[in-house]
Amino acid sequence: MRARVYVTLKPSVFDPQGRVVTDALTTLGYDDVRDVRQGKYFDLEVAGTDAEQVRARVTDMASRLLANPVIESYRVEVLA
Amino acid sequence: MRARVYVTLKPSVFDPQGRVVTDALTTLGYDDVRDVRQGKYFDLEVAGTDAEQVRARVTDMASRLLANPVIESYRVEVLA
Amino acid sequence: MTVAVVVFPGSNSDVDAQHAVRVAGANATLVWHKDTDLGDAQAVILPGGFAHGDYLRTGAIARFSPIMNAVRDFADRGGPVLGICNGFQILLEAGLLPGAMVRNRDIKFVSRLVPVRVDQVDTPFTSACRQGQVLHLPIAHGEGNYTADADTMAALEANRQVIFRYVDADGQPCEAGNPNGSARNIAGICNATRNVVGLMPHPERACEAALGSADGLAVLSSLVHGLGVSSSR
Amino acid sequence: MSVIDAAVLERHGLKLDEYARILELMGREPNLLELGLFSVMWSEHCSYKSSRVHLKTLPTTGPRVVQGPGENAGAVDIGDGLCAVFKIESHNHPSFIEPYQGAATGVGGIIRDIFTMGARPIGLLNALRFGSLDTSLARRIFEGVVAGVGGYGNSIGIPTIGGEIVFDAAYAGNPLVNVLCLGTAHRHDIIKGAARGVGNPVFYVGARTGRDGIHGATMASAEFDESSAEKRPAVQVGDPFMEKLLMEACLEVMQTGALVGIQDMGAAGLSCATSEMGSRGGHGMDVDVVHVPQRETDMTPYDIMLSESQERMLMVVHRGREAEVEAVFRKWDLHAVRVGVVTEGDRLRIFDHGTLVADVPNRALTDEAPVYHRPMQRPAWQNDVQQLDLSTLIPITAAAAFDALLTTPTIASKRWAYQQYDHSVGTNTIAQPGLTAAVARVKGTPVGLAVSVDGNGRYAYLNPHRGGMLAVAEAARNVACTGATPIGATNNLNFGNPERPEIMWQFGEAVRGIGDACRALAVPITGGNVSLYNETEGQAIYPTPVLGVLGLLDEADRVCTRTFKQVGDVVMVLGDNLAELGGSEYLAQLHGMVRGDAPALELARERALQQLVIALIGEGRLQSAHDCADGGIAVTLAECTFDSGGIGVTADVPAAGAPGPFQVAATLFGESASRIVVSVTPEQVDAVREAALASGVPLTTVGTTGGHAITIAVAGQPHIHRDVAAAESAWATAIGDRMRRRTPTDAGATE
Ligand SMILES: Nc1ncnc2c1ncn2[C@@H]1O[C@H](COP(=O)(O)OP(=O)(O)O)[C@@H](O)[C@H]1O
Ligand SMILES: [Mg+2]
Repeated sequence: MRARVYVTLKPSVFDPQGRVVTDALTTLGYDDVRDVRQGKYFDLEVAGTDAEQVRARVTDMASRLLANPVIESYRVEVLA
Repeated sequence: MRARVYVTLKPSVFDPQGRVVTDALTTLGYDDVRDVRQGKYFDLEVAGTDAEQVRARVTDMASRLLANPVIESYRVEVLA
Repeated sequence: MTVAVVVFPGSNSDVDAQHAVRVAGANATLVWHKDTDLGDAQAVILPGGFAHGDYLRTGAIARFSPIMNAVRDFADRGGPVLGICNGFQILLEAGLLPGAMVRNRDIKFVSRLVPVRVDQVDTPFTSACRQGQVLHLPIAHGEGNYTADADTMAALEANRQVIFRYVDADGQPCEAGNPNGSARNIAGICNATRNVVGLMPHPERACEAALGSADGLAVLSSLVHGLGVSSSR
Repeated sequence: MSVIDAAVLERHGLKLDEYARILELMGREPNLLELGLFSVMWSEHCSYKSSRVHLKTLPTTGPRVVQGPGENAGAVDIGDGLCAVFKIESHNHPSFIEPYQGAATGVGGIIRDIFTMGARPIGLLNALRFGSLDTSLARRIFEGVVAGVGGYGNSIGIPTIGGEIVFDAAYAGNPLVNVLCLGTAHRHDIIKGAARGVGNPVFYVGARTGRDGIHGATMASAEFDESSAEKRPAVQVGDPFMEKLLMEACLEVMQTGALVGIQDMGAAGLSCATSEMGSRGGHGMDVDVVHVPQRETDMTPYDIMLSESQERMLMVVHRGREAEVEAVFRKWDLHAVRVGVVTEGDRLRIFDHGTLVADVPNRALTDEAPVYHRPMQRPAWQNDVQQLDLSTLIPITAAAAFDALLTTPTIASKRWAYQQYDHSVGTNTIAQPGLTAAVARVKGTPVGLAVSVDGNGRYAYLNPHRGGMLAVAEAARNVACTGATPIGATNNLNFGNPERPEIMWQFGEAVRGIGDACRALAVPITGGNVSLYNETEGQAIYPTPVLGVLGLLDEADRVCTRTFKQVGDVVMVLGDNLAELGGSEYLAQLHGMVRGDAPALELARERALQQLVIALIGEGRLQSAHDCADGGIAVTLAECTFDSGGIGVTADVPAAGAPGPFQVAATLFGESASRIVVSVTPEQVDAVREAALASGVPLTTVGTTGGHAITIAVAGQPHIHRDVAAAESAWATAIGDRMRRRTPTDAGATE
């Protein structure tokens, strides 16, 4: 099955990449851009057929490795 | 309005990060993971109320700045 | 005395740390990350580099290395542990130090000699320094922008856990002297029991005048002399 | 029915007569895979078919040469049983297509060349050329290339310790990215890329093979045009972490003595590694592609053999010692797999699941590749462009020219770039970047290695022979200014389309110049790289030979730098000021003119100058030494005050050249070669003067250090008076300021 994990910096954490992108967009003339935040995601190909089992498993991976709970939050999606 | 741009490496392009994450998950005992590919996304806060206009605008930003067309592809979502 | 320098896949300052410990007058042995014990080491260094390529997050994968259990036990028993640059990042991911790193303010890698002020001298790695002493140390990192939530930050300050701060030419921890956007100009911190220290600058690269600065020797000498055992070299 | 028609040949970049020759060598028609092997191996990039006859004329021997051209890198003896192993390599075309990855994989490639020889890399240098920084395209490429050079080198932990960067519209559509790697090895540990011993297994290790860069080698040999857009997916992504593991594992495995030979898979990938190792060792090789680790599904033998995936190595192992090799790689979480065997004879045989799919004499791919004596023709415009008539130009005050030159990106501090490079890792970097040529100490010995990369494309355009000589002279002079004696050189020849007789003439002349200078200065060439077809839409770059000269410093920590050390020292110029404005930065930047002849160069005088400076530094008589090059004596004096902690200078330079409205400019900004600005304590003045006299080197005392200003007069007339701090800050921040000033057409800024 395929699953996706979204990882984002918590709102309280400064996002240097988002900031640099915002600035770059503004200088490019996109002055309608108020704010940009950058996140990442992981597309996983996982063995198994039970969506709930895969979700539990991937959530485990996300909490242990893929995201750093000190500064990031995550969300798991099972795609089928 | 809010829009999101997903940026992924084109399928033929090597993703060293995805490989290392796959290996790390395997070492941690998640041997049901076959493959991982990493992508990034940008959450944009854009002035404007017309979804189609915002989409056009963000698509423009994506093709010019947010994605590197040589190795990446992108997808735009307007969230409302 | 012997210092264990842990080698992770992708460490690149392991040999430099070993060399610097020897310059400071002690022994250093390299310990492979898959090993499970630290031998008779009296101190541990987690060196700089790009463990596992820093691909997921700096230090994220390295914290799971088998040796980290031994490092944690060692730290819990009060043993001195120093994380330099990537080593600091690993200590953060492992939860041995509070907080986290994000990308440098301008997202660029920064490599240069910077003034760093020693704010606390009651750690095994600063005991030979003077309070307020300014050391000139190289930094070389893309992700040295230290961050922590407000409570953590308050606790760090209250418990005098901020050990090193970036300063400007006049010794002030101001914006102009901050090379990476780090909160409160933090360059290095310690844990609550003060035996685990992490810092982004590289003292081990500044232990000989020929390299442009010998100020880093103060950090390594603190360790070597603090433990009261001197050279076999 | 043949599958090979004109269209297939064209797609493979093969000419009809080349195909005729393939038929002859094969004795039959090749299949598509075999044609693919010829295509990549006979490309300009791999075969050097246009350049070979010229490169043969270069001096490559000397008492210190341990390994000359022909192996993965050159090596010279540095005493104590040690060698310095070094080579330069270009990644120009890939860096235009994808600046970050192009530059990063260029760094990765040259690092592999060094550790493949059994040497531990200790330093990187980069020579870069971009279009004008006033264009957003150049800024984007510059930003990406610098990030890529740093991204790879920093991660793997090899310090980037020097380089040079030039900005000129001539490189707008075709940037140059040349990277030099320096390593050290015990002489008896040097290992070569040859396959020997029938029955010895052939191992593959490193990254899995994908469809990256297929036809990369042929792409690097073709001009850019609209259709190169289609080749874009052929970009390779570097994995410095993999390379770090490979490097450590390979260096460890070499210590076991179980290896017969090793070669990295760079351009032309597996095709190149298998055929070159075979032909060097005088053996054949059987390889079955089924064993090759693959990243993608449904890869054909053609894909696998031609892929240019990065971070891969091919090794021949002593039979019976496979387990030792496998164990070392396993320790580093790498998987060495047996893909073939060394055979009797001379054939490279490729199998797919046991079925023979290609069978080619490996020498046909390597030594027997075509060699061309391409026609050469001095361009019709050459005489005209060498004529310099200043009478139409409007004079500019020296002070205004001085200010402008200090902030022109080619002259301004390269701090913005090298602050993104880790230069302190390894604890061998003696001088901070920007202060001298790069200097790395060799731990365990007192010695240091000094390296400089230099080459002035404008000079080579105006006078290719002299441009070649000047590149050698400048690089060697920069090395001499540290106190080191030049002992070897590597070169990167960046030129346009060799099928054009004018370009070929530039090439031949430049190589002749390099050879002349290397002989005169006793620096043998131990390796190098040729990059041709550097043109966009028919517009060639300046012919750009880049020389990397390596010098040996007896005592690393006695390195001499460019900066003034204290107030009250006497400032002298060694060498003659011939007031030459031809090809100068002054003319180009302030008058928009690229004309005249390149500066004159008398090799005997150059050699005497370098030997003098090396001797004086060795005797501890100089406080500072700085080569006088871009921007002339005025800029050189200013640079001596920068990074000195604000020590100024008061100088009075004798007027040089013909009187007239441009005499002051020619005196202050002319770029005569063979000059070095030194500072000397008053006590040493007599000794220095006597030594100069004895070696026949002209010496002019021009001033003293002190104060907080740069004050320069010509023949007693004051012309420049600038506060050191203000001038230094303008010089130091000029590039960063331009990078921040983005225009609405900019792109970039993602990782
Ligand atoms: N791309 C670069 N990477 C690292 N160092 C650089 C780079 N470009 C220039 N430098 C450093 O800046 C200094 C000045 O270089 P350059 O202008 O070529 O002067 P010169 O040829 O007179 O030494 C040298 O120390 C050089 O190593
Ligand atoms: Mg130069």
